[in-house]
Amino acid sequence: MNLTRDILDQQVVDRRGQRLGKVDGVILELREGAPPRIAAIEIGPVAVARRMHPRLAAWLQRWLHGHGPRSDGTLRIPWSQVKAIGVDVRVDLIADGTPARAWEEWLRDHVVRRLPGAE
Amino acid sequence: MKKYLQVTLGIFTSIGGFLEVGAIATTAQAGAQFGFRLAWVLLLGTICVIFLVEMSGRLSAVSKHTLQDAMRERFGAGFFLLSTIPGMVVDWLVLASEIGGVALALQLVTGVGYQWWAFPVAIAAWLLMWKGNLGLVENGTALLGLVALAFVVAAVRLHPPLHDLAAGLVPSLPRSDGAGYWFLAVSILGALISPYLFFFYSSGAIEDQWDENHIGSNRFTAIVGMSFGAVLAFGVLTAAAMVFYPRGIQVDRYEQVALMLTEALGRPGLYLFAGALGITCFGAALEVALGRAYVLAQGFGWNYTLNSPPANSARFSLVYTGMIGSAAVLMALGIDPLTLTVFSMALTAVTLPLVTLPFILLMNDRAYMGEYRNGWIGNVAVVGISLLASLIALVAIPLQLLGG
Amino acid sequence: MSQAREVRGELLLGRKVLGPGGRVDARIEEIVLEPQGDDYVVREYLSGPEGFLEELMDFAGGTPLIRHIPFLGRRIRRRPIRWDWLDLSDPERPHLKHPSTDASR
Amino acid sequence: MVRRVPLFSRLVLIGAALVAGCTKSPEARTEEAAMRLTSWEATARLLEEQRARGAVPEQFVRQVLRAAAEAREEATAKRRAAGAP
Repeated sequence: MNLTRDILDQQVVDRRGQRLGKVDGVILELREGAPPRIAAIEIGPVAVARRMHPRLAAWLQRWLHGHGPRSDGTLRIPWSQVKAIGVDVRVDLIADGTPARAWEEWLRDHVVRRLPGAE
Repeated sequence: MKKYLQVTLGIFTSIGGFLEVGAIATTAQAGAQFGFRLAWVLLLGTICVIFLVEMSGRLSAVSKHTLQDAMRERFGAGFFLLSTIPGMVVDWLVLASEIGGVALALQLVTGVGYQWWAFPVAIAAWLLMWKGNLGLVENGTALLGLVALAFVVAAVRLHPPLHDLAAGLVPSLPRSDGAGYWFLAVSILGALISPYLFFFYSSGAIEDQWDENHIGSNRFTAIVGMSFGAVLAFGVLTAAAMVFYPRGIQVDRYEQVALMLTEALGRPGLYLFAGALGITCFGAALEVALGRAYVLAQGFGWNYTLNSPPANSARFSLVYTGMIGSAAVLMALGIDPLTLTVFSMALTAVTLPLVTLPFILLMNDRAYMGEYRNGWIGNVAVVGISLLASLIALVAIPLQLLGG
Repeated sequence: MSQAREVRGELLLGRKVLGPGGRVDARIEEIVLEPQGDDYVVREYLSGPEGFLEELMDFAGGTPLIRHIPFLGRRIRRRPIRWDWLDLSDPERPHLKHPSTDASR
Repeated sequence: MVRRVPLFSRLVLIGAALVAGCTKSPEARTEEAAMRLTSWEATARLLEEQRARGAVPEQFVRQVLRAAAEAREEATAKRRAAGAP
């Protein structure tokens, strides 16, 4: 299995098939005398921005914390909760209420539902 | 057999994405200024679109990834953002042009200025996406879009000299006004090969849950759907070449374009022109707005679907809402729709390589396509199209300054 | 597991690997993983096509027609670097622990 | 890697040269404005023909005439701005 080809940027779906986001980051854990292991995958706009430029990531993080749901939308999923890697990355959790859905839920409650016929 | 009925996705994609404000404007200008001599560009563009549409459908059916999904996953977040941000700006201008097209159609019929129609049109399109579903959007537009056949009827009634039309299918160098000739050629290609068309079509294939069994019907849909659009576009070119070219009329305003249908069809011609312009542009507006919403939702992995209420995919719904709302503002300000159309078609041409080049790699990717990878015909086509697109991108802006 | 150090895998990609004497030796383009118990661990790092354009060049370099053109026809060589040959103590500046990497396989 | 920067700046230079070489001369602009005027005159003639045949509703005729007047005004202004004698 390859990190870029098979994990990074792949679609993450939860136990019920809800789309959580893309794998925006992969956390490797360095160990003494043993090969680095995947500790977690990370979802969130800040992780994407960090790949462009660290300063963009810092700015985005501050902005996201200052607006809307006051969350930067970063969700770290421990590798133990990753159930399958295929077309999608399946994880053993429920998307609702996680930071990855914070903006989705905030926009839904504060904007979309206030418009007529959103349900 | 039922799968072949999915040709409505193709017809809709074609009505909205192939024949829309850009294609009507640029082919009418081409016919008015150069007679049948630019017909070959239309043919070339159609072939390119058929190949690329077939590939985007095949990619989705086999890999279960949409084009934009695959672009993000295969080439990373950097490339995705690099291609998405310029694409979004261009599409926003295209969307404003499409709203302008519908608004102008309403102006032609009512006499009330197009600026006043921008918001009603935007709200109608928004409501259809907000309350409707993909099937309604597809089938409704495909059915109503048949009114665009009026272009073909008009073209036939004007008795075009077929040998001139056939001669125009062979590429030729312009006798005069080279810059204007090539600028129109580039704009026509920009209008026909619209990136949002592929994004939309490949998302439609996922929403309609295509799989390997749809490869045959996908090919059929691509060829039939796009050829249908091409026949309509040839109708526009022919009518313009018959009515405007001999009289030395250049097309600067949409009001002029209507005259080619009233010439051929009399009084109903005006209403048929308004209907065809209005419906194709309305379809295109839906396609552009949805196409971009799909790109962002899939690129960032959000929930997206048109087949359940907007509350289930808030970010997706807000992207198309924001796009269509802000684009309507541009039109309400009273920017000339035809000028904006021609400008945004040339800009589309500049961004083409960002969409065509990835096809080369994606359609040869073993992991995505398995045994359904491109054969040598497909590869020659996609490499050729990409070279053409790169050339177009390089010359579009200089040509715009020189000939636009 | 007291002092577990974390490195962002996505940020290693495209990073230069410094060889002996601080010379750039390669760029990390892919990380190959293998299962180990419940975990996935790094087996090796690959150098290879780095971005979209490089990948496109690589594809072009492999086609029959272009293969014979001297400059264009060069395919990008992927080279594996075994996990324990790469020192990641400063993730910003990964460097090779061994003087020669060509013997890494 | 090293080659890329000069190549890029070369492209920028070529682009700038193209743009500089492509802007229209005043004569070309005058000529273009004249062509637009003739085009709109022809449009008005075609419209008259169709109106006589009853092929176009009055309301639409007014729209086209208004567009023609606007375009004519614009073209005349352009011709003047381009410094036509």
